[in-house]
Amino acid sequence: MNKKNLREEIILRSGVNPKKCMKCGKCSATCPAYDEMEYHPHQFVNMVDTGDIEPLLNSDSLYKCLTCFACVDRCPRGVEPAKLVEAVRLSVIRKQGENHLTANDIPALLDDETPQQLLVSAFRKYTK
Amino acid sequence: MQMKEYKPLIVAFCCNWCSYAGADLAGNNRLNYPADVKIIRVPCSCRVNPMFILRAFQRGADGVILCGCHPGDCHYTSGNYYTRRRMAMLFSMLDYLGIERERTRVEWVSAAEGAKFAATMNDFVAQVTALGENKRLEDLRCKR
Amino acid sequence: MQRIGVFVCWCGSNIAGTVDVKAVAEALKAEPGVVYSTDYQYMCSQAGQNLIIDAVKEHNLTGLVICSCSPRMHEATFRKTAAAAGLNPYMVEIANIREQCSWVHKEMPVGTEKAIILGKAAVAKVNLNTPLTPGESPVTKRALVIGGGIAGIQTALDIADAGFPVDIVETKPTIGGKMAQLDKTFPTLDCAACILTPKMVDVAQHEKIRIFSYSEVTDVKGFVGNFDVTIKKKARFVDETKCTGCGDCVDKCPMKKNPNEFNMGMDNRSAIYIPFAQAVPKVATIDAGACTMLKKGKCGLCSKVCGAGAIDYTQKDEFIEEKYGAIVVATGFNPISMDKFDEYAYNQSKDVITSLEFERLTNAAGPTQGKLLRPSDGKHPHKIVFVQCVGSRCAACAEKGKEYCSKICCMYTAKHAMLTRDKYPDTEVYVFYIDVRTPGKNFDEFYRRAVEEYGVNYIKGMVGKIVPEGDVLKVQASDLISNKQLHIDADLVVLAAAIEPDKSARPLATMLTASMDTNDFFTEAHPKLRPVESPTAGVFLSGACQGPKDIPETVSQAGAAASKVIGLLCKDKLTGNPCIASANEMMCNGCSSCERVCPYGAITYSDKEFRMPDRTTQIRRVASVNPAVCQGCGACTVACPSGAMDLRGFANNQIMAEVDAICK
Amino acid sequence: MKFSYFPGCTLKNKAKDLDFYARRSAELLGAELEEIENWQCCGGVFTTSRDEVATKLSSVRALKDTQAKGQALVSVCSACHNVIKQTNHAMQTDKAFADKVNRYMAEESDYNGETEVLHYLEMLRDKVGFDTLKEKVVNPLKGKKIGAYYGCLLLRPNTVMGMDDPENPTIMEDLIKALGATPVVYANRNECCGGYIAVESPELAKKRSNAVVENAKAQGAEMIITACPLCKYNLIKNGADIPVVYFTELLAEALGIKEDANE
Amino acid sequence: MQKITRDQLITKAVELLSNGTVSAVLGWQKGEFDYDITPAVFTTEEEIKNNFVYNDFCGANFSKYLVAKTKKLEGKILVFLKPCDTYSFNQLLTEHRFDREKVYAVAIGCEGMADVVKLKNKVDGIISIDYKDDAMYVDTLYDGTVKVDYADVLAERCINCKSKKCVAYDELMGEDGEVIDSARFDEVARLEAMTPDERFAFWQNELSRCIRCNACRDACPACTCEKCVFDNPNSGVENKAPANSFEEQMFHIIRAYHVAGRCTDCGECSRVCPQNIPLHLLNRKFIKDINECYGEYQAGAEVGSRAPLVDYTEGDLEPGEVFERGDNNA
Repeated sequence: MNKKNLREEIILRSGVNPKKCMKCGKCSATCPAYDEMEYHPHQFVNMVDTGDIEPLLNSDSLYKCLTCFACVDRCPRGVEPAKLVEAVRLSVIRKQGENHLTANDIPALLDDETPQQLLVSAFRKYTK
Repeated sequence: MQMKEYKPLIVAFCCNWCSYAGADLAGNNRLNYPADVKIIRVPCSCRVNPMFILRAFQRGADGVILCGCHPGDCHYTSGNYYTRRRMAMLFSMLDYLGIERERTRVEWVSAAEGAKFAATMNDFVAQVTALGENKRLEDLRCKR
Repeated sequence: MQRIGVFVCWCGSNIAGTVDVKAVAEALKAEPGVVYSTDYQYMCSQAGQNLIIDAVKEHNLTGLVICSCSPRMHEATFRKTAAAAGLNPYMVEIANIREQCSWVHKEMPVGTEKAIILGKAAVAKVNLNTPLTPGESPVTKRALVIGGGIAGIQTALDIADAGFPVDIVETKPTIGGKMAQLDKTFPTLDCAACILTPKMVDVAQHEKIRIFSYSEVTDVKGFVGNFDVTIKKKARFVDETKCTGCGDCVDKCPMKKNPNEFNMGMDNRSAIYIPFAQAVPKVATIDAGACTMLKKGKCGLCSKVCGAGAIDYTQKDEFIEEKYGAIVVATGFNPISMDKFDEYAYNQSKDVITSLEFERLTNAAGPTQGKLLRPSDGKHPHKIVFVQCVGSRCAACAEKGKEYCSKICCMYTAKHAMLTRDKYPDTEVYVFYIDVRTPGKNFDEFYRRAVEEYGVNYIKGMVGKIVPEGDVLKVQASDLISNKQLHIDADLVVLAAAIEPDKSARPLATMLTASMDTNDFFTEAHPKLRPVESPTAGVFLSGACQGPKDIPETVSQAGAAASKVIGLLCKDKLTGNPCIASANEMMCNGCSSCERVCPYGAITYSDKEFRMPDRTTQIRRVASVNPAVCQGCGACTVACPSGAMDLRGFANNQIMAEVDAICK
Repeated sequence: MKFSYFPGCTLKNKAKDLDFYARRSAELLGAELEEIENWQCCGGVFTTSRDEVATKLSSVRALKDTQAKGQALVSVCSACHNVIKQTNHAMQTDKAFADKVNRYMAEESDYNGETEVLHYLEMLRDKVGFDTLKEKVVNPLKGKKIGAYYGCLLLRPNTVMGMDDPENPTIMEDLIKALGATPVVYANRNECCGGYIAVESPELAKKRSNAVVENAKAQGAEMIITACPLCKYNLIKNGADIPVVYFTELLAEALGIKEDANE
Repeated sequence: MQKITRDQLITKAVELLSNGTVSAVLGWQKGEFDYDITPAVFTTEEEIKNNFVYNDFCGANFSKYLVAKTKKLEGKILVFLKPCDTYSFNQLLTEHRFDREKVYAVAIGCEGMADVVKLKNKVDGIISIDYKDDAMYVDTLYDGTVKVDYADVLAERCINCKSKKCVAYDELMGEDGEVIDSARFDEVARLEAMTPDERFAFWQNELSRCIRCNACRDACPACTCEKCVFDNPNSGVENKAPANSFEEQMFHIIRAYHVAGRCTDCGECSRVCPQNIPLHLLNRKFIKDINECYGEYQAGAEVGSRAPLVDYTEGDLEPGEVFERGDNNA
C-alpha cells in the first residue's frame, strides 16, 4: 500500500481529521503513557497528517496507548488522537502473524486476582 | 439544410453586493463564460420575486439562475435566508409541475469569487444547453 | 414618454476591442424613447461628461443610459453628471458592457450582440425610472452610551467635548468597568487607575454628561436620529443626590460577609458598599439580597449613621424615558467560567486562579494590598505557572470554550510574568503557550523583554492536567520543542481565561435590532470599512462588545465611534438612500408579512381611513416604511402578496421590463 | 422499575462482589434487574475504528434484546458500560457503520441506537434518586473519608458517555454523601489506572496506579471506591495501602445487607 | 348527515340576534336547487326562519366574508364556523384582516360535507333531497327517489379531513374533535413519484381546462388582497384572461405561491372550481414541502404564528437540495 493510500485509510477508519490540529500539545501534556512512548500523541497526529506513517508502524508506541481518552476529551480542537493511534495499530495487527499478544504469553501474566477483563481487553487491543 | 447551433437564453439575477461584484471580478480577471448569460442587477437576492422568474420563462428564457451572498454574509443580514426558502419552494413546485429542474438554480457567489462566478455560469449554460429549448414554460406569442 | 440619451463608452480598447461600439449606439437608437445615441472614447473623462451634459441640454433628454463599465465603478460619477446637467440623478441607468461583456467574451459579434441586449434592458428600465429624492428626518442631538467601561467613558467624553449631551448607562454601581480592576497596563506598565480615574472624574464633572449608574436599558424604539429609550434605574436604596460617599455606613454595616465582586470574590464587602475608593459616582449602594433591613426589616444601622440622611429603604426602581439621536454600545466583556476546565482544578484549589483574579492579587487596592500571596494559605508563591488559551481557540465543544482567539491574554500574561519577576526575583515563572501573539506597537519587544531580561520561562506546549496534592499543584504539561512531558510542582497557577461578550449584550441587540455573530459579539456594518458602525443605522460599537480588544484598541475604537456619532449629530436632517421600499396604501392588506421579513424594523402599521368608491369610509390597517430606517433590500416586496410593497429604483415593473428586454 | 441487566464476564468471576451487591441493593431499592439472556462478553474495550464491526456485535445484540423488552439497559462494570454505550452511540450517529452492522445481523428490523443505556450509578441517581436512597440507608457510614475513583471508562469520551462533567464529576461523591460518608475530592480521580497496559508494561500500570492512590491519600481519603474490576486490580496489585472496594459493597453496607458474596 | 341541525342553528342565531349580541348573521340560504347553497347575511328573525338552511351541502367557508362584512357593519356579526373554517378564521386574524371584536364566532362540529359533483354523477334530474340518518334520499325527475349513501358523496377534502378540532370560537356547538392524521398528502406523493413527463402531462391536462373564472381566487380565504396582482396593471403580471397554457400555469403557480405558508388547506379552491381542477394539490404540495423542509406547520392552528416563508433558520436546506429529499423521481 502506498503512502497516500495508507494515510487515507487511517483517516477514514479513525474518522479523525488531523488537519484540525493546531499543534498545542495538550494531548501529549495529558497523556498518562507519555514517558513510555517513542512517538507521542501530538506526533501521531502530525505524522499521520504528513503521511510519515512508516516509523509509527514499526514503533512500540502503538501498544502503549491506554485508550483512556484523556487526549480525546481535552483536545481543544476535537482531533481525537487516541482514535488515530488505534487506526494505525490496526494497520499492523491486521496483517498475518503480526499479533502483539499470543495465548502462549498469558500464563506468565496471570496471578490469582487477574480479572477476565484484563485479558479480554488486552487481546482486543493487541490481536486480531 | 444546416441546423443552427442552439444557444440558450439565460437570465442571471445577481445581488449588488456580492454576486454582481463577483461577476465584475470575473470580468476583471478576464474569465470567459458564454455570452448567453445576461445579468440583471438587484439590490439583494431577496428582491427577486418568483414572478420575475416565471416572466423570464414566459418570455423565452431557457434557464434562470439567481446569485446572492453566501448565507450569513448578506449585506442586509438576512435577505438571502428568505431567498433560500422562497426559491426552494418555488423550484420544488416547478418540478412538481413537470418542468425540468435543471433550468433553475441558486448559487451563492461572494464578491471575491470571480472564478466561481465564471465556473458556475459555464456549468449552468452547459446544463441548460443539454436540455435544449424551454418548451414547457414558453409563451408562443413572445418567442423570439 | 421619456427622452432618452444613450452613451456608449469605448473605455479605450477595453470595450471597443470586443464590442462594436458604433453598432451598439446605432442599434439602440431604434429603442422606444431613445432620441439620441452616441459613443465616445472615455465617457467618464471630463470631456465625456461634458458631452453628456451638452447632449442633455441640446436634446432635452429626461433619462440617460450609459453603456460602460460596472455601475459599481462609475454609477456615482454619472449620477453627478446627470445632476450637473439638471436631471434627477436617479434618471441614469448603466449597462455594464465591460466587466460583464467585453472582458468575458472574445469574439466581436458575440460581444456586440450581448452589449446591444444589455443596452436595451437599460433603456427599458430607464423608460420606467422616476425622479427620486432622498427622504429627510430630524435628529435628536443627544447620544446614549450603553456601558461605562473605558470604551463607554472615552466615547462619551469625545462626544461631549464636541458639544453634544451624552448619557451613560452602566449596570454596576460605578463606571470604570474592567480597566478599573486592572493593576498595570501593557506595554508601558503605567498604572491603570492612574490613567483611568482622571477620565472617570472628567466624566463625572462634564456638564454635557449624565451618568445613570446601577441602571439598564429596558426598551428601545424608533430609528436613527430618533430613538426612544427606556432606562431602568434600579433601586440602590441610597439617594444619590444626598450621599457624600463618606463611607460611614459601610464601616457600620454588620453584614460584612458578602463576596466582593470588585475583587473577584477573593475578599468580602458589607451589604451597603462603595465598590472602590475612586468609584464614580461615589455613592453607596445597598445589596438588597444581603441587607437584613430590606430582607427582614431589622437593623437600620446605616440610616442611623448617615449624616446626610441619604438612606432610603423605600426606594423603588425608576423608569426614565429619553430621546436620543445615536446609540453607542459599549457593553464590554467578561472572562468565561472555568467550570468546564477542571482538568486545571480551578474548582478544586484556591491557588488556581484566573488572570483577572491575579490582577486583583497584585493590585495595591486588592484583597492582599498588592502583596502576591496565595489565596489558600497567604504564603508567598515561589513557583508560578501561567496557562495560556484556556477556553480560547477551542473548537471542540461549544459549551466548553470559544473558537476565537481572545487576543489580550498573551500580552497581559507577559505583563504578569514580568511584574512578578520584577517584584519577586526569587520566583520561578513558567508560561505555557500555543503561540505568542503580539501584533501591536511595542508588543513583541515587551514579550521579549519578559523572556530575555526578566527570565520568564516560556514553554511551547499546553498544560494537560493539574493535580492539587498537599500544598502543591502538580502541573503536567508538554514541552513541544524538547519533546518532553514536564512535571512542575507549582505554588500558584494562573489561567488565561477566554473572554466573552457581557451577557447583557444579547437582549440589548434584540432591542436595538442590531445583529450579532454566533459568539454574541456585535456585528459591524463592514468588517473593514465600517468597523465601528452596526448594520442598524444610528447604532455604533465601541470596545470589546464587537470583538476581543486591548485598551489602546478599545480607546481608538471608542474615539472612532464618537466621531461617527458626532458626524451624525452635527446634521440637522438626515438624508437617506432614496432607493427604498414604499407601500401603496390602496393595495395594502395590512397582513404584516413585510414587517416580519424586514431586517431593520423599518415597517410599521397604522389604521387609516379610506374613502370608498361608494362614498363610504373604511378604516384599514396599512403599512408604512420609515425612509430613515429602510436600507432597500427588497425582502418585503416579495413577501407582499398583493404587490402593494415596491422598491424605488428597482421596482417590479422596472425589473420585469429588463427581463422582457433581455428575453425579447 | 425494571431494567435489562448486562453483568459482564468479570462480574461472573473475579468481581462477584460488584455484581452480587449491585443486585441485592437494586432489589432493596425497588429496581428489578433482569439479566439479559445469552449475553456475550462486551470485549472489554471499545474499538474506536469505524471499520471494526464484529467486535461490536455482542453489544448490539444486548441492546437489541433490551429494545425488544422496551426497557433501559443497565450495567455496573465501567468497561461493559463504556463499550455498550459507545457502540450504541455509533449505531445512532454513524449511518454507514449502522448499515454494515444491520446487514450483518440480518434481522427483521434494523437497530439504530434506540435503547437507553445507563450505568448503575446513573440508575441510582436518575431513576431511583439519591434522596430515596438516602431514606433507605440504615447504616450510615458516618466519618468515613472516601475517595471516589472514576478512572477513564465512566466519563470519557464525554460527548458519548455524558454521565457527568468529565473533569469535575460529582455522581460518586453524591452517592458517598447519600450513604452518610464524606467524599474526598482529588484531581487524579478521573485519571487512568493503567488499564490493560498491565499486560504490556506492568511498570507503567504501577506508576499510574500509584499516582491515583497517592493523590487520594494526600487529599485525605481513607478508602477508595470504584466501579471497575480492572481499576481495583491495578490499584491493589500495585500496592495500595488503603482499602479499595467496589462502590456496590459500600452501598450494600449502608443499606444493611452486606454479607459474603462468595457464599 | 350533520349532527348539528338547522333548527339548532336557527335557535342560536335568533337568540343572539334578539338579545343584541349580534346585529347580523352570516349563514347559508338555498339557491336555485336544493344542493345549490349560497352564503347570505340575515338581519331579522323572519329572514332567518324563512331562508336559513343547513345541510350537507353547506360547505362554504365563511371566514373570508368577515373581511368585508366587519368593515361595513355596526355591531357584531354572527358567523358559524366548521372546524376547517376555524383555521382560516385564525389565519385571517394573524394577518389582521378583520376586527375580532366585531365577530361572534360559533364553532360547529362537522361530519364532512357532500360533493355536488359526486352526487350529480350518481343521479340525474335532482328535484329535492331528504337527509335521513342512514342516507340521503334524492327525489329525481326520471328515477323517482334514489337512496345515496353519505359516504359515496363525501367531498375529497372531507375524506382527507385534517382536523375536526375547532381552534377558534366564542361558543362551541356539538362536540370538539381532534386533529386527524390524514392521508391528505398521498395524492401529492403519488404525483411526486411520477416522471417529470408524466407530471407535466397530468398538469397540462388539468390546467388546460382552466377558464380563468377566478372562482378559486374569489373563494379562497387566503386570497383577500385589496387588489390582486393579476388585476393590477402596474404589477407587470396583469392578466385577466389567459391567452395560452403558460398563463394558466403562471396564474396557478403564483396563486399557490402567494398563499404558501398561509393556506390552511380548507379546500375551497377545488370545491368551487367549475372545471373540477384539483387545485388543492398545488397548495398541498407547498404544505408538504414546508412540513418536510422547515418542520410541521399548520397555518391557522394558532393566531400570531410566523408563516414559514416569512421566517428562516441559518441551517435551512439549499434550493438545490430540495430535490434530494427522499426518492423524488428525477
